[in-house]
Amino acid sequence: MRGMGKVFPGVVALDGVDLDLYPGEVHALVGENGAGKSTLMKVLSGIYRPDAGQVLWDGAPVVAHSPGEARRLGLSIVHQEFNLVGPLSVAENLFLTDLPSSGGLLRVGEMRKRARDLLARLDLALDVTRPVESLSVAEMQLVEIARALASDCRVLILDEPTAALTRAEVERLFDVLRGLRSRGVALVYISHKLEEVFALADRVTVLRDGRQVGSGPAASWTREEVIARMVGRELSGYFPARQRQPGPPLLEVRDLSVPGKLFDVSLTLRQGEILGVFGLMGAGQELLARALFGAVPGTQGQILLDGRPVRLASPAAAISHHLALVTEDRKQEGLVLIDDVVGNTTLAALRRFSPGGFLQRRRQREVTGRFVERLRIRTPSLSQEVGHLSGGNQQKVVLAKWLATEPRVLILVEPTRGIDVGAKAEIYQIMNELAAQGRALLFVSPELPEILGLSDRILVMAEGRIRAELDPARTSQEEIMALATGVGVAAHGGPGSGAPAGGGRP
Amino acid sequence: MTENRWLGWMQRYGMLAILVLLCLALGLMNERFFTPSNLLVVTRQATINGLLAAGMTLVILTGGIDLSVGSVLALAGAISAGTLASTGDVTLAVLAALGVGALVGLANGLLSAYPNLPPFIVTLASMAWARGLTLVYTDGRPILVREAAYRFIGGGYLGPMPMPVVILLVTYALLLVFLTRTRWGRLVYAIGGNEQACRLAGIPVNRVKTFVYTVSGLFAGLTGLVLTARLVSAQPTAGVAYELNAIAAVILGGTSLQGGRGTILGTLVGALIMGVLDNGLNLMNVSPFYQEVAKGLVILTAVLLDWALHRAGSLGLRSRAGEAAAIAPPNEEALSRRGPTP
Amino acid sequence: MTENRWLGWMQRYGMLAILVLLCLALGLMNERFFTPSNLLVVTRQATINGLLAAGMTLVILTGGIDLSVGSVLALAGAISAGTLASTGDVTLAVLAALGVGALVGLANGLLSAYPNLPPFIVTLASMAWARGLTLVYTDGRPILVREAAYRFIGGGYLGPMPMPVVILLVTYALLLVFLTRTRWGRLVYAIGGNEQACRLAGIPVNRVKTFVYTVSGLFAGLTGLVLTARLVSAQPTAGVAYELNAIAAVILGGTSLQGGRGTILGTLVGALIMGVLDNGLNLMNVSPFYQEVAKGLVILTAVLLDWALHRAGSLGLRSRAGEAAAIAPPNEEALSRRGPTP
Amino acid sequence: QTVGIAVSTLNNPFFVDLRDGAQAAAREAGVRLLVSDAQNDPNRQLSDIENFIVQGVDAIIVNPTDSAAVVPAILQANEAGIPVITVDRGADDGRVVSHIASDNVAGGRMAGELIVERLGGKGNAVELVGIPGTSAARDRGQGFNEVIGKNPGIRVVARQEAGFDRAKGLSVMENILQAQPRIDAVFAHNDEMALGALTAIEAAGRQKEMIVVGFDATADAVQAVKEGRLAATVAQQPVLMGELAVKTAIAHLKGEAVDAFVPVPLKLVTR
Ligand SMILES: Nc1ncnc2c1ncn2[C@@H]1O[C@H](COP(=O)(O)OP(=O)(O)OP(=O)(O)O)[C@@H](O)[C@H]1O
Ligand SMILES: Nc1ncnc2c1ncn2[C@@H]1O[C@H](COP(=O)(O)OP(=O)(O)OP(=O)(O)O)[C@@H](O)[C@H]1O
Ligand SMILES: O[C@@H]1[C@H](O)[C@H](O)CO[C@H]1O
Ligand SMILES: [Mg+2]
Ligand SMILES: [Mg+2]
Repeated sequence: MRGMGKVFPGVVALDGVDLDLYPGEVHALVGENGAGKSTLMKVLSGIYRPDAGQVLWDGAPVVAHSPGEARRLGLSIVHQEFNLVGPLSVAENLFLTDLPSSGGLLRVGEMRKRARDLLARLDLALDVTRPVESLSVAEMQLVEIARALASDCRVLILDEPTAALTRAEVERLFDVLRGLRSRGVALVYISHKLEEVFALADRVTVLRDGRQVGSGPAASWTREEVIARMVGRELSGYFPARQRQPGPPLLEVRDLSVPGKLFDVSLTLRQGEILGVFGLMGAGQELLARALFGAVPGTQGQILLDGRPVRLASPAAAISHHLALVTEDRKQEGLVLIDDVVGNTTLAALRRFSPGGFLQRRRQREVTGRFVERLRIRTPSLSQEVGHLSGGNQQKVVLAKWLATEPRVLILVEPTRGIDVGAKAEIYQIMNELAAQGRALLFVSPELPEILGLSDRILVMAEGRIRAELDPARTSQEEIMALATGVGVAAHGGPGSGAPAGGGRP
Repeated sequence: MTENRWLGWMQRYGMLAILVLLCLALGLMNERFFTPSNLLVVTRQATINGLLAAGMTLVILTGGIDLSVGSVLALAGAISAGTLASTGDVTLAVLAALGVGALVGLANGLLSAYPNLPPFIVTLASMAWARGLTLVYTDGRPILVREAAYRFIGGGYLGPMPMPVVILLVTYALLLVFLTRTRWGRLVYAIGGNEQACRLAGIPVNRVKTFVYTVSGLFAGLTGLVLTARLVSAQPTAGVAYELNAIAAVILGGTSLQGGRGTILGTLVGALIMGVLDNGLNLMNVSPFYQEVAKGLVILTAVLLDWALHRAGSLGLRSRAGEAAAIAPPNEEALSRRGPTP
Repeated sequence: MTENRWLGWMQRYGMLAILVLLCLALGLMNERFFTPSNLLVVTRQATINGLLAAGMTLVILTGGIDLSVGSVLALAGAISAGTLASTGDVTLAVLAALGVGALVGLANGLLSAYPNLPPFIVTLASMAWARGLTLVYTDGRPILVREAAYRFIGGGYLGPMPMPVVILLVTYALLLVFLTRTRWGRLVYAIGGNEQACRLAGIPVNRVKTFVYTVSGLFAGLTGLVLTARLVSAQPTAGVAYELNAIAAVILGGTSLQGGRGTILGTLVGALIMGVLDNGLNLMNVSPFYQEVAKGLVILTAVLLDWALHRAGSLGLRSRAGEAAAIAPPNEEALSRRGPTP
Repeated sequence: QTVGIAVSTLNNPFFVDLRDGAQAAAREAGVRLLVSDAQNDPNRQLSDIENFIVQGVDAIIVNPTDSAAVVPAILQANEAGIPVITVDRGADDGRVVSHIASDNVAGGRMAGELIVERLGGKGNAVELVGIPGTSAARDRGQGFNEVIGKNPGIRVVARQEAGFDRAKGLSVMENILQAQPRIDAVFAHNDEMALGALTAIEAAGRQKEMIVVGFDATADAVQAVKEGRLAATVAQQPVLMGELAVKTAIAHLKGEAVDAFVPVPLKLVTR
């Protein structure tokens, strides 16, 4: 790609970017949220028409670039946002482009078999006749990836494929990707998880503000150098130092159950505390979060707030008790994509902005403006439709929406999903501040480092139950994984085998 | 377990159960309801709505709508009868009906797909101009049909089966295969489920959309043919307001107006419920003014019952197996259970 | 820059531009079109559709639909006229119209929100039963209105302005404030944009939904009042098929049937386009058969023009500033530009 | 004994009167009367009559939505051996015991002649047309235009559709009033449109300028004629039609001979 340029109203998304992809090489693309990574890949795959620049394929310029043309050339892409058809089955989604058929008639048996084989490559045993909408986010993510693997491609682009995956799944995915690399496929890998980048990539290109600010062999760079190029400054202290003194219990949960899914979960959340919850895919940690928030009908059990029993029968009730839930799936459950930044940021707290029912639009904009600054949300204006923001910036808007409600108990499910390192540090900082103000945070994440780095205590879940409660200072990633997979250790908070994996790491 | 299975069945076939219930109730209230001749009459009467609703199902599955079917029916019937009157050629007349229908449908499809105009407006416009053309063509007068071969399409029998019923069953059988077993059939669902994703997957979205409107038009033409043959005359005012009944049958049958979810057999059940209701109210000699009231209330009861069945089902299952679709409104749940998965 | 600005304007106010164009064309073809008295006549005629479309806008913004408005109009008008006939109390008669409308709307809303039944079916059922009740109540005959105070609502003037026009303007002004300046107004958009997210944000989705149907019913009642006063009699057949016209005005005005996007002033423009078209065709004495044809074609031309304007706009921008959502259907783009942002 | 009456529509006072007449006669004779309403849809009417046949009624009275489209229904009744009587509109084919009606074409002529006479053979007329494609609109228009055609002094300056509907009659007439500086007479295919037009004319203050003639002689219209606002309305006597239809059916069932055509005279209602 030569001199790629792309402008959206109010934003220069790409400004003269060059990118070379070679067979048998993994090329990592990194940069802050809104740096233009996804845009570059959408231009490459024919979705956006570039305003400047040229795509060369085997040295020859590509004319009439379109998604169809890109596919014909042998390009596959896993988009950052899911592009699955909810009501259709897993198998049908996998082969949507070329449903196996003879004379127009579907070959259902063959399709299902090929689907199972394809999923097996990712170690995923799913009923391929299930509608995709019934899958968990992680399963959807894997189906998206499998779909890109369905066709024999020469170039495979993965735009944050692991945002919703846990480590085991990521490892499996990497095996598959390394296999493709050795078969001469050119890979583009976009991720905010720099460990992954260094584990996989041969070459790294850094984008900042739509410009290429560095490109070279992965081995020649350190993590810090990459970050410095991305954010254009030094980042000090990744996880903020923990100096909290958790206060009295704020939220007590007794025997919370969702029949068949969640069993007798009891926990205590103290003022000024961050409680980390970890579990593998489907272990129920997200369901727990939703159930606490009154979003799961049929939930049984007792919840006490400040020692008094409360009934959280609906999200509205939970919110009125100053709970907030940052959901996992921003597109479906987090945002009104066709509304603007102001509308989304103030949605859950709209009452505060409308005494007597009339909106105080100036205050709405002021407060939104403050969040945009504080969370460094990159948007051309406060009136931009959030659907047009980059994925990471959308995630920040979700966070802003809940912070605007000034919650006492903040439940966060994968709040840093798709967020760049710089912004992650800020979010960690904010979480820390919130805790310091005496609020309580329940923090669900599939990323062990951040769980270990932020939490005061860690709950490990498996099969809908709490398996263990651990002290982050005295445990390790290995121990947590073992507890979560149910291998080996069964005891309670056993002594960690590795070194403490505390805060302060860059 | 048996209870569980029963509930599962009810959820999947809720509207069918309601149809059966409705029939039983009518049978109890009027001994003539279950006579074979009456059942044939009901089915034949449901044919018109059933055929329009069949094409409408495809359109709605893609997330669109076709308001023009009633007018297209009239235009196709008129031109068909006109062709017959001037040429005496039955084959030509049949082709004329189908051709006119498909053509108007094609126009609807092209306009809804390529410039991506709102189908509601495009087909509302067609509803107006096709009705106008019908009036111009017929000069506002019915066109009589004399040929016995043509009349046979509406009034004849194949064995014990009235021709319209035969046509209805063949149509639904074809569509069933199309929707569940063919590539384009699945694409119809896919486009309704997530058009954007389909475009990204390189699916010929515009062609599929054009296709479904063409099919809807074709079926409207076919319906015009059957109706003209049944009435032995083409009526310039035929089919007024039929579009709403067709859409109602589709939705009663469990297809979502958002697209992506629904079944063709559901539509058949929906059309039969509406037909049975009309017939039953007539048989019981409900006064015409109260018939409208009764019809509204019965339709409401049907969807409420269906909803209650699903709810009972999901609650029952929940306490047992623990399904808990959190915040999702109960109805979405209901719909997803009738998903298109083959 | 100027060109750019012009295009931006056209995109935002495309349908308004088309309305102006249509008026200019009609003015050229008939010198009487632009007389003040004719313009008042047009506006007064657009009132009926405009009022129904106003309530419909709220419903459609939440992603719903209300097919019952025509029947509710008739029922409210009949009961209002009946109340007047039996009590002679104009205030009571006015309240009766509004109350009946709001009540039916409330029923629609409760059923669409709480058990989350498909609004298409719920309001289709109401369309049937409300019409039935109207026929029962009136025994199929018009009810005369004698009181001058009541007639004033339909036939009177406030200064130079006909009362219906005054009512129309007040209604739209209120709705404009409601939709752009109040919390619930924003929620109407938000629910249409993403209902699921709203539920999780603790928004009283069901109450807002119930509210919009109630408002739609209330406006249908108001329309019934105005129409009855204007016709100095309540007609049992009043409002048949008005729902389609109301929906058409809403969509012509740029509101998306998917919900979440649209403006109330757009609806006013939509209703005016339809009113001007009817008036113009009458003025030019187009033969009745051809009128339907003309109406269909003009509506089609309008949406095509609107689309072309947006496209030209986005092409212009693209070659200059570079917008190019190749994959996004052009219309979505177009719609997004008319977003709910006040 | 059971008699079924299939009415074309009950959304119109004219047919409600017709039904009332039939019901009164049936009550008097102690006969059970089933009523169906086709809502102007010929297909629905065919279903209605099929349903009557299934129920085994002894006689069927049809007020056809359309003379051609009613034929298959009548043939089915013939096959089932059930006697058929048509009322208001005839049937193009099939065996019918008796036809009871007044002549719509003649009614249109009466209206035309009245207008010619009142205008002294010279002036501008407006015709408000009923739902296009219905027989009433067709026949009344035909009769009216026959007469006007023979009187070159009278020009039809506007011929517009108003759907047999009062609201539409009002707005269409408002528009025509804008377009036409001089109108001497208005003929509406039914009273609903005539009354709607009258409201528009009076609101425009142009009631002195023109006369309005309607059709049907509904209660409202007759009242308006009495008040001198409506020049005339052509009365079809629907109540009488309904009564005669039931009486004829009963007579036939008793084995009495009945006339094949029972004309119901038209009356011009004027002040
Ligand atoms: N369709 C669009 N309309 C308007 N602006 C857009 C559109 N798509 C992207 N942008 C803007 O272009 C810039 C680059 O966005 P892009 O999605 O490429 O970022 P990214 O590097 O992928 O970020 P992230 O890490 O958050 O995914 C952002 O400022 C974004 O707001
Ligand atoms: N709203 C819901 N309705 C029905 N079942 C649900 C719902 N939410 C979760 N579940 C089910 O509960 C189980 C636990 O789900 P949960 O989403 O908590 O898993 P998770 O650990 O967050 O998984 P992932 O990492 O894949 O997101 C899964 O089997 C899931 O299918
Ligand atoms: O004959 C009837 C009436 O006269 C009515 O006014 C309109 O419909 C016609 O068919
Ligand atoms: Mg991105
Ligand atoms: Mg999860």
